[in-house]
Amino acid sequence: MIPKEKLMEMYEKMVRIRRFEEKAVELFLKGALPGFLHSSIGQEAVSVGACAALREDDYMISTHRGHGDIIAKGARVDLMMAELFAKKTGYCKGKGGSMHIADLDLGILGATGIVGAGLPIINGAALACQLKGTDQVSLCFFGDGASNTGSFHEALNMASIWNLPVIFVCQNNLYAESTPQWVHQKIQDISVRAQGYGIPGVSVDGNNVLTVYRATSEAVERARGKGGPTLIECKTYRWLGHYVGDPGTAYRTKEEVEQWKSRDPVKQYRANLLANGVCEEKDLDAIDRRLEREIEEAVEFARNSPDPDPEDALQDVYIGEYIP
Amino acid sequence: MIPKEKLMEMYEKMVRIRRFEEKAVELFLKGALPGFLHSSIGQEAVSVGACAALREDDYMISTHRGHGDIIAKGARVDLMMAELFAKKTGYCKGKGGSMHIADLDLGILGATGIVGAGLPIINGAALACQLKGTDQVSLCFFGDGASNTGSFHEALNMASIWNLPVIFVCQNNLYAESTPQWVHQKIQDISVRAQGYGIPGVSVDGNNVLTVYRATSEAVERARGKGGPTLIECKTYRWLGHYVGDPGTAYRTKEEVEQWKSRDPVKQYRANLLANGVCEEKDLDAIDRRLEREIEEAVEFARNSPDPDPEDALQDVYIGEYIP
Amino acid sequence: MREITYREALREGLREEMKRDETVFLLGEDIAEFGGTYKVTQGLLEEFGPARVRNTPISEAAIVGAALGAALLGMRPVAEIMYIDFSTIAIDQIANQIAKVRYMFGGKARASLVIRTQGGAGRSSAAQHAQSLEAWYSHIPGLKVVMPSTPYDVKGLIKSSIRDDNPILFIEHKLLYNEKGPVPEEEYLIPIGKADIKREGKDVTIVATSRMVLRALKAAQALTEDGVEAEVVDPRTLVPLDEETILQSIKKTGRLLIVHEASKRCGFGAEIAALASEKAFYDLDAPIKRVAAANTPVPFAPKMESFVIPDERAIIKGVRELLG
Amino acid sequence: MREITYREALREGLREEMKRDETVFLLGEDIAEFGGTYKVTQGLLEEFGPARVRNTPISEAAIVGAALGAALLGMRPVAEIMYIDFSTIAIDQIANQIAKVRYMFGGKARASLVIRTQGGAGRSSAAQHAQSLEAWYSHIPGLKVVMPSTPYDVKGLIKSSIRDDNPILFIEHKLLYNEKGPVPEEEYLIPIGKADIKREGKDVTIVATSRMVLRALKAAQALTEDGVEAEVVDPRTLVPLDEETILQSIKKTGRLLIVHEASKRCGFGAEIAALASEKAFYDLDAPIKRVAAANTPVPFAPKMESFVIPDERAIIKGVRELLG
Ligand SMILES: Cc1ncc(C[n+]2csc(CCOP(=O)(O)OP(=O)(O)O)c2C)c(N)n1
Ligand SMILES: Cc1ncc(C[n+]2csc(CCOP(=O)(O)OP(=O)(O)O)c2C)c(N)n1
Ligand SMILES: [Mg+2]
Ligand SMILES: [Mg+2]
Repeated sequence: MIPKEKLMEMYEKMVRIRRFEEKAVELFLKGALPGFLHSSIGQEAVSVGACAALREDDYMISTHRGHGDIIAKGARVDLMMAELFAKKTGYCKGKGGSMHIADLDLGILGATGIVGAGLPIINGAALACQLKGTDQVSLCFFGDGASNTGSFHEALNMASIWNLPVIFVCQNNLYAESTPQWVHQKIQDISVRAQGYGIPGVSVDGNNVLTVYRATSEAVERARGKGGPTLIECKTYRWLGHYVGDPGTAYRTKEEVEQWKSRDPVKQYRANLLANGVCEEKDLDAIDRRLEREIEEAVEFARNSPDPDPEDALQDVYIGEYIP
Repeated sequence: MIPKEKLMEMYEKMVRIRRFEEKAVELFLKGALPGFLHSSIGQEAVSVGACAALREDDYMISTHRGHGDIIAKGARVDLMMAELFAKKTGYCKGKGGSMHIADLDLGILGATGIVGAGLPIINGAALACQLKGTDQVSLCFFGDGASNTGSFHEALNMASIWNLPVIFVCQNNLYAESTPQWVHQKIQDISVRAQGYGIPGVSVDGNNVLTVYRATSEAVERARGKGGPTLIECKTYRWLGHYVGDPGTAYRTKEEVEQWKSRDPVKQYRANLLANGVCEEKDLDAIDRRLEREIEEAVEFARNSPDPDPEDALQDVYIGEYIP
Repeated sequence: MREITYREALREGLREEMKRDETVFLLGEDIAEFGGTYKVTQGLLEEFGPARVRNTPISEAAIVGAALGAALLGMRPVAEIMYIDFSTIAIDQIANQIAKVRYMFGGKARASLVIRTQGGAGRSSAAQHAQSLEAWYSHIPGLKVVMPSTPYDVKGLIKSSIRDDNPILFIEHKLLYNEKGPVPEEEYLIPIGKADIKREGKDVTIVATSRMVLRALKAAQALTEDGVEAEVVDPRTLVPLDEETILQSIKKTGRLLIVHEASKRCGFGAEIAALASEKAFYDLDAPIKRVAAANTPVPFAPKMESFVIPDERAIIKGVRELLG
Repeated sequence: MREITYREALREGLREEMKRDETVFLLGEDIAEFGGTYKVTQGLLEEFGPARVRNTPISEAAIVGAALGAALLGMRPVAEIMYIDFSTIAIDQIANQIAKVRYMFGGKARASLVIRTQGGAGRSSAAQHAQSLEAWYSHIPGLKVVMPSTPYDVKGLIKSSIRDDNPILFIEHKLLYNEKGPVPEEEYLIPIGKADIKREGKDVTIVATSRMVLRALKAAQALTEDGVEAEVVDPRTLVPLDEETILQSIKKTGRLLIVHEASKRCGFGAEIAALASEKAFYDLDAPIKRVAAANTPVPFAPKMESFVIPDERAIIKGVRELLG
């Protein structure tokens, strides 16, 4: 039995992600945000279900499509929004932007813009915990496209042979940019690749937050108990294009998109909570309203924050002085 | 039924490899050869069994431990020996040495010193044949250690999704340099990795040349018939150290080495030919003697060949002129 | 003459060569239906079909390796690496295999292929999507490096690159694709290894590459108000480098300013400075000056990004210092 | 003072730091029982156990990525890449992740790690095992690059590198391991960023790196017969570079010769030449000269290899030309 508090927290996080992402898209389309933006709308159940299985002192690493993951691990939306706005108060002081948000105090080891590059790094975090003798686990998100990178293979093999406390969570949204899964790999269930490393692998419905939570919890338990790594594939869908600006229509049918939208992970979970009598509609509405405000305030904070000074660009290259 | 001629040719090739390698080791230990030398003694059945399943116009790519593979595909030992001696008459005019022998006319696309790097390249050869509409197939040798490289993964996935006419032949000699297989990967049968790409995979006794031949022939037939790639793991053993100079004792027991030597692929095959009445002892002895001579002549050729001119170093960087 | 964009000119060049030579084919991530992230290959799938316009998995090493294998069999592949930042994943294939096969094999192999990629900052794409790595590739013997700055050049040079028998790294710039310029209807080629004097002048030589050529031209225009006539030399190809044209210009002006977008330390500008200090020492009337990006990763925030990347003002300031 | 080899000095440095700081650990291919291909880590497994002296699969990206992940959690890993030629496989992790995390994350991450590797020619190891790629890494802001030439320097610098809070590429030379030199018994550190004048002189400045320092010293000795007193400056660390010491020396001598083993084009020598042509222009009495490897892959044959790699004669000839 999952305690009510936990159930409600998951709902809250899913809605926080949805609202954050919607707002970010809106702002981007208005030209308020520089750079690119990869929306994770539609994938909330994976981010939240997986991170809900972690402790605050566990580690997580994310991807170019990372806002959802990062919020799920506890990141502050005001500092995130400020980063999207390229402000000095942002998580990365405006140096990283959407693709590189980190909060090491929350165990968020950042996000990388290089597809697949997070997998080798997460092993190091897990190794550090193993060497220090803690029972912390480390989790890595990555996409279906990333599962074809050399990094995926090298990292899963290393994790398996060193029995590292890692959970590899594949967010299979069926596309790598414009390339459908069947064009980039012959297998359907990415979890079968686990067999090549002698580790457990499982494929689950990535639009059901509780399913993801349960699968991840099992993997976390195994990892904490020195049982080694697990590969979890969560089948899900991104509603929008690869990045804001790509309508996502050149390579997907309207029907496909609509069909997946009808399986909205947030709505489904809301219905589930009500159907199971976990709470009442008004409780959820209250959360919705609170988050609406929270996101507005985050935008406010971001807008009112100062830009970085141009010369700040020369800081943080090294610990110590800039090397001219 | 394999025709006698073919059976005898396989024997001849195995002995050619064995004699070539023994001679090379001897010469290296005497200080006659520059660079390093990776001996393939003990692995003859893989090289010969796999290449015997190919046509002359099929393609093959090899590794740092490539002499056996290259001889099996038909390379001339005199030009090889001259290359080992760094002579102008060598396969690579003394520019490549032991690790980089190629003979494009024989479909030998060379050997690479970077572990795993041959796998992506073989796909390109296979793709070229596919695009040209020929029925040629392409074969890539690599080691157990190489099966942990990112290149292995990217290449097998690409071959599978493009249905390329490729045969991936893993020479699992149980060690990657000093590292035993169980230290570098958790799985025992490397062929299980084929499942991660939705292609056939098989593990066979790599010390039995006919077993390797049959497994490869099946894969070749599939590839020629547009049935796509196959992963074949051949379990074998290198008798000597990783390179000449490494006694190979720091990480292996004497017993293990002796046990594998008792399963000498050349001796076993010889016994097999005699037991099955394919030929008589004297036929094989005649081959042995002929090859002894051939190798001596190769050494002679190499020794009597001129060194390259120092300035030759500036040629062959480009097609066209050296760019200073 | 008609004016078209850099993107269109490039696409025309690709299309013409694909029509002209059946062995030319394209491979890369999202280049087919999607037309590539920067839409260079849009429409080519429809025209040439999926065999010759190939979407790949996210497997840069496998992409480039496949190009090499195909080239060894006589094809002329054009591989696209979406961002030069991702070429890091294929760099073993590029620098250790492609650049070296011909040499290692003693002049027998032909690695006639083009790797198209794009670099540069200015879109707030942050540290992993905005690098300028041309100096790396220029350091590796066996490669040629082409870096066109105008629609006219990009078309003429892509055509020559595809026909060249040597491997070529062809570096576009993400902010040049929309730039327009005159491009003849009739066919033309631009020789690899010939610099272009984009503007004649007598007071100072500005050697600039890629997008910086445009900025140098604007700066040169602005400098006329000081009565300064700057000569702007665009090497167009870094390897081979047209030393003659650069040295002649220095002879005329006595002053050298080098502008590029890569980090200053060990950028290509260092090579040009070295060239001048070796071969034009007695022609120089003042110290050489490099105007290049700061030695920092590329920051996300537009204000910081424009601070680290050279702009017209920095070029003008540099020239004034040189003349001062 | 006692004399020990470069290899022993390096091992002592590693051992002392491992004793001093529990967070220091080693990982790499064949570094445990085998002691590393060049035997640097021999005996450390026995002393520190398999948790801190870790054999890895052949997975360079995973090795370096794991080092980064562990460093983010406060460890101080020392990763060994067997040959700098293989660093190409990890270069996304090195250049895009390790070098940039701190910056991208707005100064929050600490990537305190050392990547030990070795380069250089002279053993007939051919094109893929003999490169000198220091210029590549020096081009990437966020990394420090250390290249020690003597037993004394290698020990003092490995200790400082391990203690440095920034990521360091530590480049050894395969032909220096057996070189002997004085090394104090008592502990000492060498600051990162401080050049060493290996020989004082007044007629010409020779800036040389790694093994070329030894050759420059021999050349300087031979030049005394011409009555020429050459000053030999060893930068020891390329990033940060001790510009002051180099510029002071040029001020004294008025002449600059640069010697390195990397290919000349875009080698680190270009950066030193550029530095001098920018900041020491008025101190120079003659053109700058670079003595570096030819722009070819490294050939196998000893005669060709010694032709392309600078030797004493080339250095002496260079100096005579400069003075002539
Ligand atoms: C190594 C590398 N290659 C290519 C890209 C360009 N790119 C960015 S995201 C992406 C698709 C990633 O697909 P997937 O892993 O499925 O993640 P998703 O975007 O679907 O979340 C690509 C090709 C990149 N960032 N890094
Ligand atoms: C990418 C890369 N990493 C490391 C090496 C060094 N090295 C050469 S051979 C070898 C072991 C290869 O093992 P395996 O693939 O099993 O082939 P085997 O030597 O057993 O034939 C290693 C580590 C290399 N050449 N390339
Ligand atoms: Mg995806
Ligand atoms: Mg092996």
